[in-house]
Amino acid sequence: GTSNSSSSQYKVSLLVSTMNNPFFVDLRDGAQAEADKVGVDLLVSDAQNDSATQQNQAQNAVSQGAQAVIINPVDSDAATAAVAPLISSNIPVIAVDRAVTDTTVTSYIASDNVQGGQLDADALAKAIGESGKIVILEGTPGAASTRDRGQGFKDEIAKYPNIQIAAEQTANFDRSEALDVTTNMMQSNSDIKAIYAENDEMALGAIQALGSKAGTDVLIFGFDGTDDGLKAVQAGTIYATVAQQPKVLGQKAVDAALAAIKGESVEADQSIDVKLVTKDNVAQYLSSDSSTSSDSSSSSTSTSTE
Amino acid sequence: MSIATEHKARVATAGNGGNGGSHGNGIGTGGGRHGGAGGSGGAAGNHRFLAAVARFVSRNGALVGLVILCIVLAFATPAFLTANNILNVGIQCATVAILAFGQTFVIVAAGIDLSVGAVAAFSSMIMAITGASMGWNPWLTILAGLLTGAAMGTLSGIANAFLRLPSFIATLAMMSVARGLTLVVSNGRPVSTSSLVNFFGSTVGHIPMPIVTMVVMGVVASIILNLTSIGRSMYAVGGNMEAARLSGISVHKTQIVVFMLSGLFAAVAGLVIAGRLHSAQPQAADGYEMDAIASVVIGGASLAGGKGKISGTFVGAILLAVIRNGLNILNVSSFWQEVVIGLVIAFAVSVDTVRRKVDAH
Amino acid sequence: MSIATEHKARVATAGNGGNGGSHGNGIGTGGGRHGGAGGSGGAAGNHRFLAAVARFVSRNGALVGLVILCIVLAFATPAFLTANNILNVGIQCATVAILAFGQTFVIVAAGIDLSVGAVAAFSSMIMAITGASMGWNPWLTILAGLLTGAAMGTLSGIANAFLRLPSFIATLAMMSVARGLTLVVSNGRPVSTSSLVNFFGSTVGHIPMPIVTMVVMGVVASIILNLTSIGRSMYAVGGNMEAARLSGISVHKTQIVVFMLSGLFAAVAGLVIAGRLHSAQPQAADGYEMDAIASVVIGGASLAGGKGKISGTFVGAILLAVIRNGLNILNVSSFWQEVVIGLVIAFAVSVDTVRRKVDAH
Amino acid sequence: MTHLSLVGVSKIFGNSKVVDNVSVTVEPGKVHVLLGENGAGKSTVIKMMSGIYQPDGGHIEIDGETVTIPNVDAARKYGIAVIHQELAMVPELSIMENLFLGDLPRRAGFVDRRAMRRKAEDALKIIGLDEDVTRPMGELGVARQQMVEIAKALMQDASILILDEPTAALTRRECEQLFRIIDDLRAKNVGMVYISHHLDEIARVGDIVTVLRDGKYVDTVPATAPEDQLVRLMVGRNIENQYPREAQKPGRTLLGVAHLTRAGVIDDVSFEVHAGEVVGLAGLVGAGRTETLRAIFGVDPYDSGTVEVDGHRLPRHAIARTIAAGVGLVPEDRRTQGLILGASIADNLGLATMLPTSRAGFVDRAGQRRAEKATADQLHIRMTGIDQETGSLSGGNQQKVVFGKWSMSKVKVLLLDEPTRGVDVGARVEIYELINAITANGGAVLMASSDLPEVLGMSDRVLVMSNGRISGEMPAAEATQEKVMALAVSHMDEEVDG
Ligand SMILES: Nc1ncnc2c1ncn2[C@@H]1O[C@H](COP(=O)(O)OP(=O)(O)OP(=O)(O)O)[C@@H](O)[C@H]1O
Ligand SMILES: Nc1ncnc2c1ncn2[C@@H]1O[C@H](COP(=O)(O)OP(=O)(O)OP(=O)(O)O)[C@@H](O)[C@H]1O
Ligand SMILES: O[C@@H]1[C@H](O)[C@H](O)CO[C@H]1O
Ligand SMILES: [Mg+2]
Ligand SMILES: [Mg+2]
Repeated sequence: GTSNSSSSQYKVSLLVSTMNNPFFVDLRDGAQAEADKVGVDLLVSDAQNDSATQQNQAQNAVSQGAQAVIINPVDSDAATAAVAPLISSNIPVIAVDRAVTDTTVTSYIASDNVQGGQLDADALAKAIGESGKIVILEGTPGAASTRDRGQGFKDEIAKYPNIQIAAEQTANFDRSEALDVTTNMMQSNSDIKAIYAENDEMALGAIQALGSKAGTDVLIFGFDGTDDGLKAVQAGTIYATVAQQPKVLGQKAVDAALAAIKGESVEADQSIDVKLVTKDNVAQYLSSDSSTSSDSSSSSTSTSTE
Repeated sequence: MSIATEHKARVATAGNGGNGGSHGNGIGTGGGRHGGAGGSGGAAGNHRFLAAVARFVSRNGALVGLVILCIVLAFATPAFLTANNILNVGIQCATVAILAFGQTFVIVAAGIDLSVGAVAAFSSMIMAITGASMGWNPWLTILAGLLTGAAMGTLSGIANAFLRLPSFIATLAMMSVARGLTLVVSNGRPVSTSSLVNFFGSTVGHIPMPIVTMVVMGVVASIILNLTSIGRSMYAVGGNMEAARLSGISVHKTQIVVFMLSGLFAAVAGLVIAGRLHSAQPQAADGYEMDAIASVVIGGASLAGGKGKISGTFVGAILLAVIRNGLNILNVSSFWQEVVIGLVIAFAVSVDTVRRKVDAH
Repeated sequence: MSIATEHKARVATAGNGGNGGSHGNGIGTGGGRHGGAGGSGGAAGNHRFLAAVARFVSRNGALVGLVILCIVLAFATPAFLTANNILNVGIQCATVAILAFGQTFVIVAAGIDLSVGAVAAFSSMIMAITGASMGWNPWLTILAGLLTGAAMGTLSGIANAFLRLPSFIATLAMMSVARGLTLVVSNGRPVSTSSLVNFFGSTVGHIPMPIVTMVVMGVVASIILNLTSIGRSMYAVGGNMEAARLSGISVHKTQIVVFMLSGLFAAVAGLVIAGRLHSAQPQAADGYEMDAIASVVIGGASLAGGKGKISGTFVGAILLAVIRNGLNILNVSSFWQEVVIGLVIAFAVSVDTVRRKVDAH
Repeated sequence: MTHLSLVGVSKIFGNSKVVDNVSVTVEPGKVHVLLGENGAGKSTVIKMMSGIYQPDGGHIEIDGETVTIPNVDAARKYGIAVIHQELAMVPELSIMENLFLGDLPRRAGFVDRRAMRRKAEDALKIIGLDEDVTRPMGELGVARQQMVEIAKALMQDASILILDEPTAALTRRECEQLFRIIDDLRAKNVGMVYISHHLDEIARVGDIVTVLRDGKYVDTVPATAPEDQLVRLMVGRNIENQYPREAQKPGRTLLGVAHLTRAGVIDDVSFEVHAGEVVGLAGLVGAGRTETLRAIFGVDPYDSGTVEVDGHRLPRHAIARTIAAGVGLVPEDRRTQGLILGASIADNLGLATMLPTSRAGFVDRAGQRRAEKATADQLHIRMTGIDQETGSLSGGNQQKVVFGKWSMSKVKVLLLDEPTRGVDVGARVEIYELINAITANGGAVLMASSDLPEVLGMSDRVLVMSNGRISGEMPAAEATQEKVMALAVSHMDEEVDG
């Protein structure tokens, strides 16, 4: 509901990297729900994955009269220049999901992508008995999350000498691309035991490509914990995914922004743990996240605050 | 500068079609020449067959490039030339091919349609939402999606014909509007589709429905373009708009029909995408317009209009799918992949121009 | 079907340029008409001034649409018409404007350059890497980046002129190659840039360097297009390639120079982007080619070639930046934003065609 | 049959009244000739008859009833068929599709290609054109394209046929064919409007003549009126000599062509053109005149042979080098090869001199503009100013712009391909004077033309081409139309022998 936002006295700008992905839609929804609850007027901008656009939107936030800016950087390095003018004019900056390089922001609220990659790697290794061929579905080349998830996963999987990465191909975080790319990779690698997809959308595409093999002959690992992803975990087609709790990220970010505006103290580093979700624990995530109502997301807070 | 170049070159060399300046593919002449060249040996029937093959090759853009590419891939990896992989390529090119068939109408009529990807996404979202949240009969949801696509195309056509917006602008605007509406109605989330929709993405027995759909749409497009008067009007409007007008062809009507068909074909592509993913994705077919346009141009059409064939477009779409499939199978690193894709496209299309040049001498 | 429509309308309506079918903006004629229309009142000097204004308006594409948009925004929110926000709009349109200036050469010469975004990214990456990992002198890194851009453009030009690849295909391939190389050399990671590079993205005192750079490039582009023989050759080649050739203009040379300049301008845009972000991003300027082409077309050029002005392109680039800025400031929901952007573009450009229609009567 | 009348019609473009209160009546079985200088408004008048323009004043009557003709389709329904001055063809489509454009034969809703082919072949037979009807229109020469346009109009079985300069691109032989068809139609009671700048045709085909000047009605006279009376009505003065050639004493060889051969097109062509000389190149359609000029100019490559200008051998297939050597070409088709229709008159006039006069890469704007103005004035181009878009000029005036481009660049050797196509008598004399000026200054002119009186009247020497070869040569003084025609068809006898 936007009913109370028009009358609210606080204006906060939320700069989202892209809404082309349910993950960020969740993040926005979490933030919006919290903003409505606490009476903040939330101004949302979508940078469509372009750093320069995001910098433009940071400038425009000032024109809009935002008292605090929440940034979900398209790219951590590039965000440095974007937030510099905000910081120098004493507008609180909260970084969410991804960091702002070399910058002391008011608060950094994120899940750790490198850690998430590690979680997936270990789970995968265990599930396939620490040996066999696997393939990786990479995110958009050059994107920060691709780098971090790839690095976390590969560094960890290197610890298992009998696991070989037979192929790595990009599907640009996209479900339909993953469908084709997986089909093609299976063509040249028939003896694959598992697939690591750097997000759930691609994992879902891989499921489509594998058909009945998904979750049986070939185990699929995802990342994000989106609604569809969690449902697939429950169905057993995705073996495990890394839940990022995007709604919590959004909610925490709004709380931090409001506190900063009011001059209250804000925790500088709030790391929202990423959690491995498997069939065993999926129920608890599903109950809170599969519903789109805003209050249910706040009830999941308990799982993640430190 | 080839958007409009070929057209001009051809017009300009009226009466000397075979000179150095003209690199147009003379409709129906290349084959004759070719046939003559291959005509020394064999019986007359054989000769005629060869001539027909030669004509087909010379009329279909990058076919030679495609064949070379396939041969290279067949040698590079045994995984390429398997029955299964060939079907895969077929399935993988289906969506772009269907979009490109629709795009062929537009390009033949000297326009461009940037909205096809977004219209495909919106149409499939309509199919999903009317089913999932509104509980319509599955057939009705598909009909609604197809009508949506045709309606959006018609709007672009009206903007082009009556508001006189350049088609680039009209369809750029439509792309933005359609994508935005998709996000709005879906709230940015995927929506699952009915099993009827999913049928169009599935493989029934050994028959992949995406390929069936593609072939049907290709045949329909080919019939429209070659055998109906509205199809022929597209060539006339694209080849010389004023001449078409002076001959009593309704340019406006042609323009509107062209975009309506493009929208309708986009909706069919949307049906196949959704069927394959068992869901309508808000970002479905993002950027596919470029692949569709590239298929048409690779297939020998000119963005200046008046030229283009469904068979050429088909070759173009297959070419793109083969490149991607091959690179995947060969596991080329995703960074280098882009480099290689660019080089292969350039190579495959220039094979065609080189062939034509040699042909002309 | 307006990619090539206007050209053909022109060819075809020789001797009846003003009939219903031709919606081309006659070079240098619109103003005359306009001046005549406004000529009833006022002193001669005043009249001449009005006529000059009218001519400027009538020659610059969507200027009227832009003005209407600005007025609406100024009423809608006080935040729009502040000195600060106007500077912001200037900064925000700089990159696209510079790309679009380069694109204007190509479109005037009847081509299209899809590679400008990727070339901008690759050039800026070269500037960053030669500095960060190779320790070159900052000026030298910039020079290297600019030469890289020009060289990539030249390659597209050669493919277009000598391999006879349609420019759409040649630059689509180059887009892919340049983006791939950017990923390869950077290993997919952003690379920080020198303070000299960053200077071009910064605001010195009250003077934003992106705006300064944009203005300088605009003036340079305008001089090339209007005053040099190569610039005039671009209009000739784009207007009628065969007539240009038969008048002794080297079509090949013109084509190559056109793409070289486009590449060079893309590199300058890359410099500004990297300067603003203090780093070269592997995904920088992704998709900007569409904005650049749209700016040129909104500015009154035709994709059929032979028409286009730097001032029109500038209006087009500002229009796009104002739309985005305005929607941001008005806090239109990001899903609806796409819808609104599409509608506003369509509206702004059709204002121009409506104005011309009224004008013609 | 149908009576069509324009009653006091006017047409305004921008600020100028292009047609001013003109009345014309087309009667069944009569050929009504419209006569007037370039830009007089003839084409505009017939466009009002054919649904392309709506009159801004006056009205149209058909069989006594006032009607509006909102578009081409409506005109067609009234039985009006038009052959436009500028070809209305789609180069990519086949001849047969061009013939049926806008009204394809159909069966069960689909295009009936077989019927189309049959009807198309019949139609070409009527006008005596022997072409494969599936050939793309763009591959034909201008003359053949014109023949197809004629066939297209004839096929409509119209009760009113409008012919806007149908013979401009044709040689005598095709003209005769057309005239016979016109006679047939007249016998069938078809009403016709006929426009031409060839005054000698008027008595042959016409019944009555209406003369226009500056968009205004001047007079209506019988077609039998003497030529100089017609000229006087058209241009308002007498023209003493339609072919005012001032012969010079031939000097050194400026253009030397030896054994020029291009397979299937031109065959061992050799000749010389001297300083001060005008050499005419005659022949039938397809004889290879255009191809010879293009090969010399470097537009098309050739297989063997040499071209020398002023003693220096020219490289093969290099237009810029040829121009630098002092050669210019006025091409056959002004609209596709000669002009940038969307650009201004000034830009077009300056096209060939822009590069040579630029300094350090910058165009000499002031100098060019001065020269462009002077050239436009010298040629009496009918325009609002040199910034007018070239495409909006009348056909004849467009031709003057192409000519002006080369007269501005002061060429040594000027190659002309149908230089006066669509140019009125007065303007033609102006062009001839320019040719005289070029030869008087020691230049040389090679002129291919299908207008035999022009070839005979303006050349010093005539070459006749046939089937890609030079089949004969004679001094103009000895040449007659009959002799030239005999040489032009000479290859046909050979073919019979071989
Ligand atoms: N669409 C137009 N816009 C502006 N002026 C035009 C237009 N069409 C024709 N004119 C002008 O109208 C005048 C008459 O043109 P029209 O084509 O009728 O002449 P014409 O008698 O047919 O000449 P020609 O013998 O050269 O063909 C010319 O001055 C021409 O420039
Ligand atoms: N009977 C024919 N059938 C088909 N093509 C022909 C025929 N005769 C000539 N041609 C071709 O037509 C082309 C040239 O015709 P074009 O009309 O330009 O020649 P031309 O001698 O300049 O004639 P003109 O200038 O009188 O039209 C040449 O390529 C020639 O080979
Ligand atoms: O965290 C997000 C999501 O996982 C998304 O799927 C891709 O971009 C990443 O940054
Ligand atoms: Mg005329
Ligand atoms: Mg000729």
